Amino acid sequence: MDASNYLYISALLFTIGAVGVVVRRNAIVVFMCIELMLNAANLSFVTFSRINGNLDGQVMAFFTMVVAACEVVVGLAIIVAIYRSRRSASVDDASLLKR
Amino acid sequence: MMQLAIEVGQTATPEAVMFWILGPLAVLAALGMLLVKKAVHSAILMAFVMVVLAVFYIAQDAVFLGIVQVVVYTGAVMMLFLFILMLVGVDSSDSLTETIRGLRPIAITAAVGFGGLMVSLLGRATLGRDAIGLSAANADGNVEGIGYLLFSRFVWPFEVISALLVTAALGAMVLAHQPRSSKKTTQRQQSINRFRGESIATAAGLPAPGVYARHNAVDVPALLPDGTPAPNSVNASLKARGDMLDSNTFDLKKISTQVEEEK
Amino acid sequence: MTISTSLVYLIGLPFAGAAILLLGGRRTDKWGHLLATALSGSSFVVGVYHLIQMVNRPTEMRPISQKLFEWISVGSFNVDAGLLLDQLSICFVLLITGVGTLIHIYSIAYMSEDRDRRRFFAYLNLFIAAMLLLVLGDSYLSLYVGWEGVGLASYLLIGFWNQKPAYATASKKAFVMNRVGDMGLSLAIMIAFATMGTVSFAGVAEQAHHTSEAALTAMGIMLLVAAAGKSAQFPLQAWLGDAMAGPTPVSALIHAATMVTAGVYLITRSNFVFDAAPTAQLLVVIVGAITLIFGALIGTAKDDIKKALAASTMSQIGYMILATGLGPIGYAFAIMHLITHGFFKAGMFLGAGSVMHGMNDEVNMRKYGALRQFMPITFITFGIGYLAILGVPPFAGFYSKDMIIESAFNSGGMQAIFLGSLTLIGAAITAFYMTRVMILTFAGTKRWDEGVEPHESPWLMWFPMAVLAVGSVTSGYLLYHNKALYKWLSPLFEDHGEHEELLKPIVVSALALTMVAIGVSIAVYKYMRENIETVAPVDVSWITKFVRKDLMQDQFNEKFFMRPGQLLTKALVTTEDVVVDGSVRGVARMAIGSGSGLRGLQNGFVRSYAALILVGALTLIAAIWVVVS
Amino acid sequence: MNWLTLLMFLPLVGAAVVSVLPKTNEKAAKQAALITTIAVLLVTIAMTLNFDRENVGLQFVEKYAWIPSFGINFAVGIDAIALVLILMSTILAPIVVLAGWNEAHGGRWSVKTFYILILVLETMMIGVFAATDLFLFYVIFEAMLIPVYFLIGGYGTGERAAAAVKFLIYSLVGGLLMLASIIALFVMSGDQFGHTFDINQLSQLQMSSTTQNLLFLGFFIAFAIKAPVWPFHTWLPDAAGSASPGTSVLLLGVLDKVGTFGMIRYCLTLFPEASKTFTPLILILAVISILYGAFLAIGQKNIKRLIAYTSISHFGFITLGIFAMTSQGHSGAVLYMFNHAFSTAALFLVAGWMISRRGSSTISDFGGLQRVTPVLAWSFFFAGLSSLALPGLSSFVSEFLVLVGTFTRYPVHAIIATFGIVLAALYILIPVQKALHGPTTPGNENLKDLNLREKIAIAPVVAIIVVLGFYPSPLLKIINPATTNIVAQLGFTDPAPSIEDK
Repeated sequence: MDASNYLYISALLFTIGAVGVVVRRNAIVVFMCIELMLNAANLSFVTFSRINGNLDGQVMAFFTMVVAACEVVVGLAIIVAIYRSRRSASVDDASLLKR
Repeated sequence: MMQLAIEVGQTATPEAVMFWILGPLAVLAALGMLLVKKAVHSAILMAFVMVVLAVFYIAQDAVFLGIVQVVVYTGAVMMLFLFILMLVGVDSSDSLTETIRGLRPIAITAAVGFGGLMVSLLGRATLGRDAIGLSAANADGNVEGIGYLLFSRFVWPFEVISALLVTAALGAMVLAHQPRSSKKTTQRQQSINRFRGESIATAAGLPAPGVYARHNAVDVPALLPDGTPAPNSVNASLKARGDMLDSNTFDLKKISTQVEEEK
Repeated sequence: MTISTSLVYLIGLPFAGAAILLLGGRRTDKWGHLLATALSGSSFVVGVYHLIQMVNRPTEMRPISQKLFEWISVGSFNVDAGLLLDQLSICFVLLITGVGTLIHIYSIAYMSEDRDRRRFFAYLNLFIAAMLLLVLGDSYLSLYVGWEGVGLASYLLIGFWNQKPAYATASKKAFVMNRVGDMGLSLAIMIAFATMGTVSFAGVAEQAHHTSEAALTAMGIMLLVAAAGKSAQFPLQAWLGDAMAGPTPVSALIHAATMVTAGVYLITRSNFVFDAAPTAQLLVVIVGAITLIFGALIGTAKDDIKKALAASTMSQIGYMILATGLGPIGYAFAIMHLITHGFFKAGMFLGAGSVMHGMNDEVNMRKYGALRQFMPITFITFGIGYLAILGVPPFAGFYSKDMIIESAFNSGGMQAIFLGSLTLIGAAITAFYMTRVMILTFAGTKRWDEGVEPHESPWLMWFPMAVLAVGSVTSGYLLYHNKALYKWLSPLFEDHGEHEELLKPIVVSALALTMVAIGVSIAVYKYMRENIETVAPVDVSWITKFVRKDLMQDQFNEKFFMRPGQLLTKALVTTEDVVVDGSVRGVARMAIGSGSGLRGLQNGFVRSYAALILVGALTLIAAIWVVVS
Repeated sequence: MNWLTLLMFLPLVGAAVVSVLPKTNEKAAKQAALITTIAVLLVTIAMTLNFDRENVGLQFVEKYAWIPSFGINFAVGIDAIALVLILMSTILAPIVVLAGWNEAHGGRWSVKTFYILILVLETMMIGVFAATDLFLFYVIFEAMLIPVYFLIGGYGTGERAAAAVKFLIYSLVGGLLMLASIIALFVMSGDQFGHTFDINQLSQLQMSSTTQNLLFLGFFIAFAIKAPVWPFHTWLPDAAGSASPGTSVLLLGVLDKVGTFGMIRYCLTLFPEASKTFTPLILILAVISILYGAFLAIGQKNIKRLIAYTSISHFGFITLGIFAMTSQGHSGAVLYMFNHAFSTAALFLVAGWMISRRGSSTISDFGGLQRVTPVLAWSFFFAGLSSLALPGLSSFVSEFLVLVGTFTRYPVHAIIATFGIVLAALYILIPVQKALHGPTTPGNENLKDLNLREKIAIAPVVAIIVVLGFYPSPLLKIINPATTNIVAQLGFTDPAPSIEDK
């Protein structure tokens, strides 16, 4: 079977994740959408690894996972901190930057 | 697109079967993530997508990553998500109406454009390229291969990323940590407060919250001898949260009548 | 004292006086005027010493020059600070220091009541020094220093009582109009350097033969502009009347005897340029002729005694300029008239000052009258000056003015008759208005304001007047006798041979005297009556009104230079604000505007930022897509 | 002896000393600054005496590696033009310190800071004229803006913050254009003979005429803004109008000279062909500057802005002299730079004293000062005379040289520029009449005349103006070889007099 099919699905998932980041207000869902995008990228890495016939892509995907883990840890900590102070997990409520 | 359709018709390997079943499911699950109201449902759908991806990894000779995907993502990360979800309120469901004017059309248009262009580009870039396959690279086993690369060519990024991980852990602690708002009182201070405070009435300690058989009584104030509730018998944090109940609800007289009625 | 160094003393002495008095401040109040007078006098003594030396040398050895130091030297532009004393400059040196010293003496008394007398004397000394530098400089550039120096001194002296705004304005007007002339001079110097490679008198004289007529004409015209500015010639004449704002001794020294004649000096000094540029020469004649009549006409309508005399000065200098424009035959006569004019006009100005001194600084002649008895000395000295300016023999003006009229008639061609007639008409008008001045001031009935008690001036004042009166009587004959001045000066000029005589000298004199007689009789007829109005009558013909307004000279300048200039300035200030700086501020406003416009995007919602990132990614990928296809 | 490094180092030492002085002891800070600037002046004089005026190349050359990987050196060296300008800057510095003794009071920051800024600025003023490494020059060129920005914004009057920002941004725009050109030169030098910022080497670059024109414009606009040449001048009236008098003196007297100095040192030597291409345009701009500045000066109501506009007119003369490409024009322009510093310094310092006494800088608020404060009035009048280039004062020599030099090659420009001298009389005499003459108007009766310190401060300026008016030879002898050399290098010879045999 043609490996590029995986790439198409990766692109679709990435796009869906991007839309999710924009349209969802719940910080946790937003976060999950980001994870979705990362995972989509990982799928691409793995597919490219297969296409190119070496393991570099898989190593990259591995690194991405670690980075994603870090990001989740920090990001969720932030969500908790925000939730503590504002009693809300909606990203729209954290808009102090606006004039 | 035609090419794609032809290929779909022609490929009938087990992998293709797996792909054409799981792939659409994953996309649907991802779309579902956007559309469901409750975050918990989103999380479950997300977990499903991740598992599908793990399957895809394994199907593509990335056994190690597939396992890690299940263990780390579906196991650890998603648990973390759910945990936080529980912390901030599992019941809350999002309103899906958009509050920022014009955002949704922009996002959807941009996304459609983005996805379309991406697919188009991918089609152009990969068409006619045969996958080499990983059988050669995985000759010594997938885990060994990745392990070899990690500790040879990518050892420097590997070390850096470990530092990042440690930093992230520390960062999370710092962020989530709440400093004390007031200084912790020593025992000595407490006893001084108790005996030399405003009133000696509480010198023997605050009254304990009332205990009623029909309710977990910590959030119900004790009743004073004259029958009035004593609010200071309830824990301050419960009071602050608004979780204190009215003790009249559990008035003995009412209970007794109810009992009589039951009889 | 060697000959060469003593040239420096000529200028240095009065300059030192000015420096000491100005820097010394109030400490020198007590003796400042004495020092200034002494220094001016000693400069005169040095001048006389040089004259004696010069007379004793053979003709070709008479001019002496001295290089002081290298002044400006860049590439081929080499100008030394050098002094040149020749037959022409010595005349001026003696006139300046001589008349100057007399006026210093006069001023001791005239200014005795003024709290700033020291400052006045400092300015006077500064003027003497600058004027001497003007006539002693050996190059156009050195002359230029003196030229502007006297302009500065004139500015300071006209505005000496500058607490009166009108006087301050008068001084500013004089300086600015002089600057227009200075512009001409600096352009003349540039032309000289560009075409001849030198700016020294000797160098230009030598190169003039090898230079195109066009260049020389241009240079001549520019020199004429310079001369017109300094000598109050048409069209730059308007400042002189207002310059009478200065104390009267100043008017006598600067605006009658010396500074205003600098233009005559400049043209005479540049004879080699004008001789080779007939067009420029013709323009000189025209300017001289116009001013001659112009000044005389203004003089007929002035009630202010000083302004009447100023108009007369303008007219008389017109005579001189006209003479210089006639070429070699005219130079010597121009200088001769300049010297005699220096005597009689300075004398008359001092006389006017004396009258004012006795009349509580009243300048309106209509409020004088019958002063003959009260100021006999002033009357006599003023009268001598009057006879001299009229050209009554044997007074000085007779010789010098007649020579100019004669030269005009003898200059050849149709132009000669025209010019000659003009000079004769000028003489008649001069006779008219000077007689008017005499009658209004000294004859007739008392028309004084109440409380005025006319009295003769102290001896310190009448002594200089007397000396000048003597000069007004004798100088003409002395200079004329045996063609003394002509012979003295002629080595400096290239003589083109004798001219045909259109009219015999005796005929010219007769004509001139006739014209004078006509002028005098009209004046006597008009003003020798009892009931002169103390306020000028209003119901007069439009010609009189026109003349009273100085032939509209100020209105003309105002309408064609001042107003447009002010409008231009205002327009430019607006342009600066709106267009030049406006565009700069516009750019700034654009930056601020686009910033505040884009600020709307920073609405604080993370999701809209994410949307923007998405749009950005779309753009990027679209770009890639375009590139790839 | 490392003259130039020593010169640049000394003010920094002074600044360090001032910075450790206690904040309360303002007098000590002032004295330290004064002593430092005088010491710098003495060193400069000693250096001038050691200068070999026959040598047209760079002298006192020093070179230390700074950023070797980019070929950047701390390279300094001066020719006669730079020497004259450094001399000018170091003479002005102590005068400014002394004249503006009380200027720093009422500033946003302490008196101490004011003098630290002045001293740091002095280092840069010396460095900017001495740099022979293009990168070093650029760094100092831009870094000079910093102390001036704070001097205007912190110790000025009126809308000082806005003026400071305008000054800064305007200058930065020019500086960035120049930076682009500098980078281009650097890159091209790499292609041709190895990366370098050395101006002597860079002047050997081969460039197509289009490249040269573009790079020339980058430099020229930067310098035209600095100088300032019409129409890039509008920052100057605002900056000078808001800055304290001492700052204005340094701003107009020294900083703006960097513009005209840069035109000679960089525009002409690096881009000779482009300079010739743009000469007609620049000459027109210069003539416009002369007349425009003069007219605007006539129309001003604020005395500081008036002086700023007169300077625009004067800078027009300097630019005219530079691009007339004759030795007279060039020497005149360099001499003009020197003289302008002092005539403007005199005007600004005296105007500053008038303003601080009266508490207003509007001309019409003054009146009849000559009766009340004769010495002050005379100083102002004298400064005005110097500004209108009265013969016998120094600015006359330079102005006339510029005009003569221009006339021999471009008579029309010279004739138009000559109208400037009439306008000069107007723009000086109008404020003189309004402020000094006439009856003493209310509010001016009790003004105090100059005190001893102020007299001491103005005396050397007056002396320089008078002495150089009558005896400019010492300076001209230093300047001439250098300017003649530059004109010759550009392939110009002075036009010969058009004498013909008849």
